[in-house]
Amino acid sequence: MKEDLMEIICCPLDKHDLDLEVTERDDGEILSGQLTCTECSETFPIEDGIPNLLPPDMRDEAPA
Amino acid sequence: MKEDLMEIICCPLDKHDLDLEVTERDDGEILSGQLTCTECSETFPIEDGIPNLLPPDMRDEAPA
Amino acid sequence: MSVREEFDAWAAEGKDRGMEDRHWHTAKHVLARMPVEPGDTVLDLGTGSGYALRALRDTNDAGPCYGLDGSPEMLRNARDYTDDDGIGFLRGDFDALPFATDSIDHVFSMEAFYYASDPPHTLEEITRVLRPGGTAHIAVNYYEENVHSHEWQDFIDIEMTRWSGPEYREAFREAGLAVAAQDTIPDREVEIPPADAFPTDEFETREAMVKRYRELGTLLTVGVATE
Amino acid sequence: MSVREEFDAWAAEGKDRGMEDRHWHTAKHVLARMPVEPGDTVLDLGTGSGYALRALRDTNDAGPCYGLDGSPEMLRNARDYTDDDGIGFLRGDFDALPFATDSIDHVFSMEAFYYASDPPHTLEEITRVLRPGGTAHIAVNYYEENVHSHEWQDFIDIEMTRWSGPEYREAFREAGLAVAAQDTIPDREVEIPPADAFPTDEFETREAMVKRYRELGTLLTVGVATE
Ligand SMILES: Nc1ncnc2c1ncn2[C@@H]1O[C@H](CSCC[C@H](N)C(=O)O)[C@@H](O)[C@H]1O
Ligand SMILES: Nc1ncnc2c1ncn2[C@@H]1O[C@H](CSCC[C@H](N)C(=O)O)[C@@H](O)[C@H]1O
Repeated sequence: MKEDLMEIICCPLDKHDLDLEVTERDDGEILSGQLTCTECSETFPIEDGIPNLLPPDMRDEAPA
Repeated sequence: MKEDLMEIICCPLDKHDLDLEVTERDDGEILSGQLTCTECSETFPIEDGIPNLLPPDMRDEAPA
Repeated sequence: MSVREEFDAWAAEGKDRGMEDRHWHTAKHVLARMPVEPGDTVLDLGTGSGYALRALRDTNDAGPCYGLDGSPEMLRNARDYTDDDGIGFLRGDFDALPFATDSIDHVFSMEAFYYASDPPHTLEEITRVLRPGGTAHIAVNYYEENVHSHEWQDFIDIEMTRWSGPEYREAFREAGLAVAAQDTIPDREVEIPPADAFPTDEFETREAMVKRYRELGTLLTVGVATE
Repeated sequence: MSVREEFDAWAAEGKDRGMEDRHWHTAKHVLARMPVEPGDTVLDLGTGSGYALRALRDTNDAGPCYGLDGSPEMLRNARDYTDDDGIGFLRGDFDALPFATDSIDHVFSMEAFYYASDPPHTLEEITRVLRPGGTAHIAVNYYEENVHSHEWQDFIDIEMTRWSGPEYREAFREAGLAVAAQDTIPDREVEIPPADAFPTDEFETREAMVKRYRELGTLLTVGVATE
């Protein structure tokens, strides 16, 4: 994801702003990291350049 | 024109309500008469069942 | 020449029915898109023969339908073509609509809008008469991208407004109408003669006629009154 | 089966590109109607291969375009199909949109809306994220009037919502979207074999296939956020 996505995304649960923590960057693109809700503190992972903003109870991390 | 047209039409100039004066009626249809603006008192004719709500300065009564 | 003189003459020559036949090819698709619910009030600006209102009454069970036109001969004919009590006609001008604020659910207009003497003001009038959430479906064959329509101005004394698609969108927004959609609706029905019939009076080549009808067609801009 | 499991499998089998090819026949007409101005922000719900966003960037010079999908495999592919910096993908669910209120100019969705687990709530979410005057173009091939689509539910474990045209209009309005237009867009491109090829796996008769594609096609409902 590009950093300017931060301007428009929000927590899927309470719609508050998110904080960004970058683990890996490549050429302006954020490849991995974490998003944290400034209100409810829920965290959302960024993996392979794609933020996962599913509500946590919908995450099905077991491979299909 | 049908009388219920009165519910929706207004003076084309100042958009105020109109008063209806019927000269000729046929089977629920108003064939001729006059509409008068309750605000500016401008009058608008009903002829052959059709109200003429053109702004008066656009009336070109000479036949084409 | 006034709108009255020009269009009274057209109506007397039967051009009202001729337009109905030709415009129907694309107008019916516009009408089919309109979200007219049973009982909704519809206003047709420049109603001509009044076909649009007859169709919406038949297919959508529309409520009171009003056809406004500047030509008494057009209106006389339109009135003769229907005996539906739910359809009423009145004479008026696009720039001074004689309808109360927020009184209309849907405005339709086919091949008429560009005759308005002050089109931005006509759009403001449309916004005024529409209730919040009401729609305007304005369809024209005379527009900038349709180069084949440009010469129409030569045949008529009333000054015509030739906007492009983006200019229609911009003008809608200026007048307070949110633009919901815009596209061109091709005329798939007009008969296009074989190549050796060209040039005709109207088209140099068959390709030009195909482009005019099958590709360009009618420009439809859909607006929604947002307050 | 979850959205993830179902659609990850589709993406792995290349069905994302297959859908792009088939849906393009009617989706391109939906995209052509959208009043997307240069710089406008667009959200594609259930983006699949992401083709809609690529098209809007190319043709309308759209601003930032976001594709949301529940399937990581779909998103991985979609991300691979473009290197346009103006297009971003994210994983999320239709019922909990991770976008700020009033942040989007246009929402597009093709053949995806009916997978939402709570479609009325998804429409509320769409209304929330759209700025006032923003548009929603929701297109589906699976809908009540399209009887040929009814059996699709048998092939998929996710519960699908099968509304009629009037039900879509009603639900839009309930959620605060003014309905600007609705119609069905025929697929004029899918090849229909000669009569003696029928019955096929899908259609008893040639007439049935003609009706499914040339007549019914894709149901498009266009909404506008009014506040
Ligand atoms: N300024 C104006 N005010 C009211 N009506 C006008 C007008 N300018 C043109 N018209 C009317 O608009 C119509 C245009 S012809 C189109 C008629 C019809 N909608 C159809 O599709 O066939 C004519 O009937 C003409 O009288
Ligand atoms: N509840 C949900 N939330 C997010 N995405 C969903 C979803 N239900 C289905 N989807 C996604 O919606 C897509 C439907 S397939 C259609 C893809 C694309 N719009 C096209 O026209 O080809 C799939 O990619 C699927 O993963």
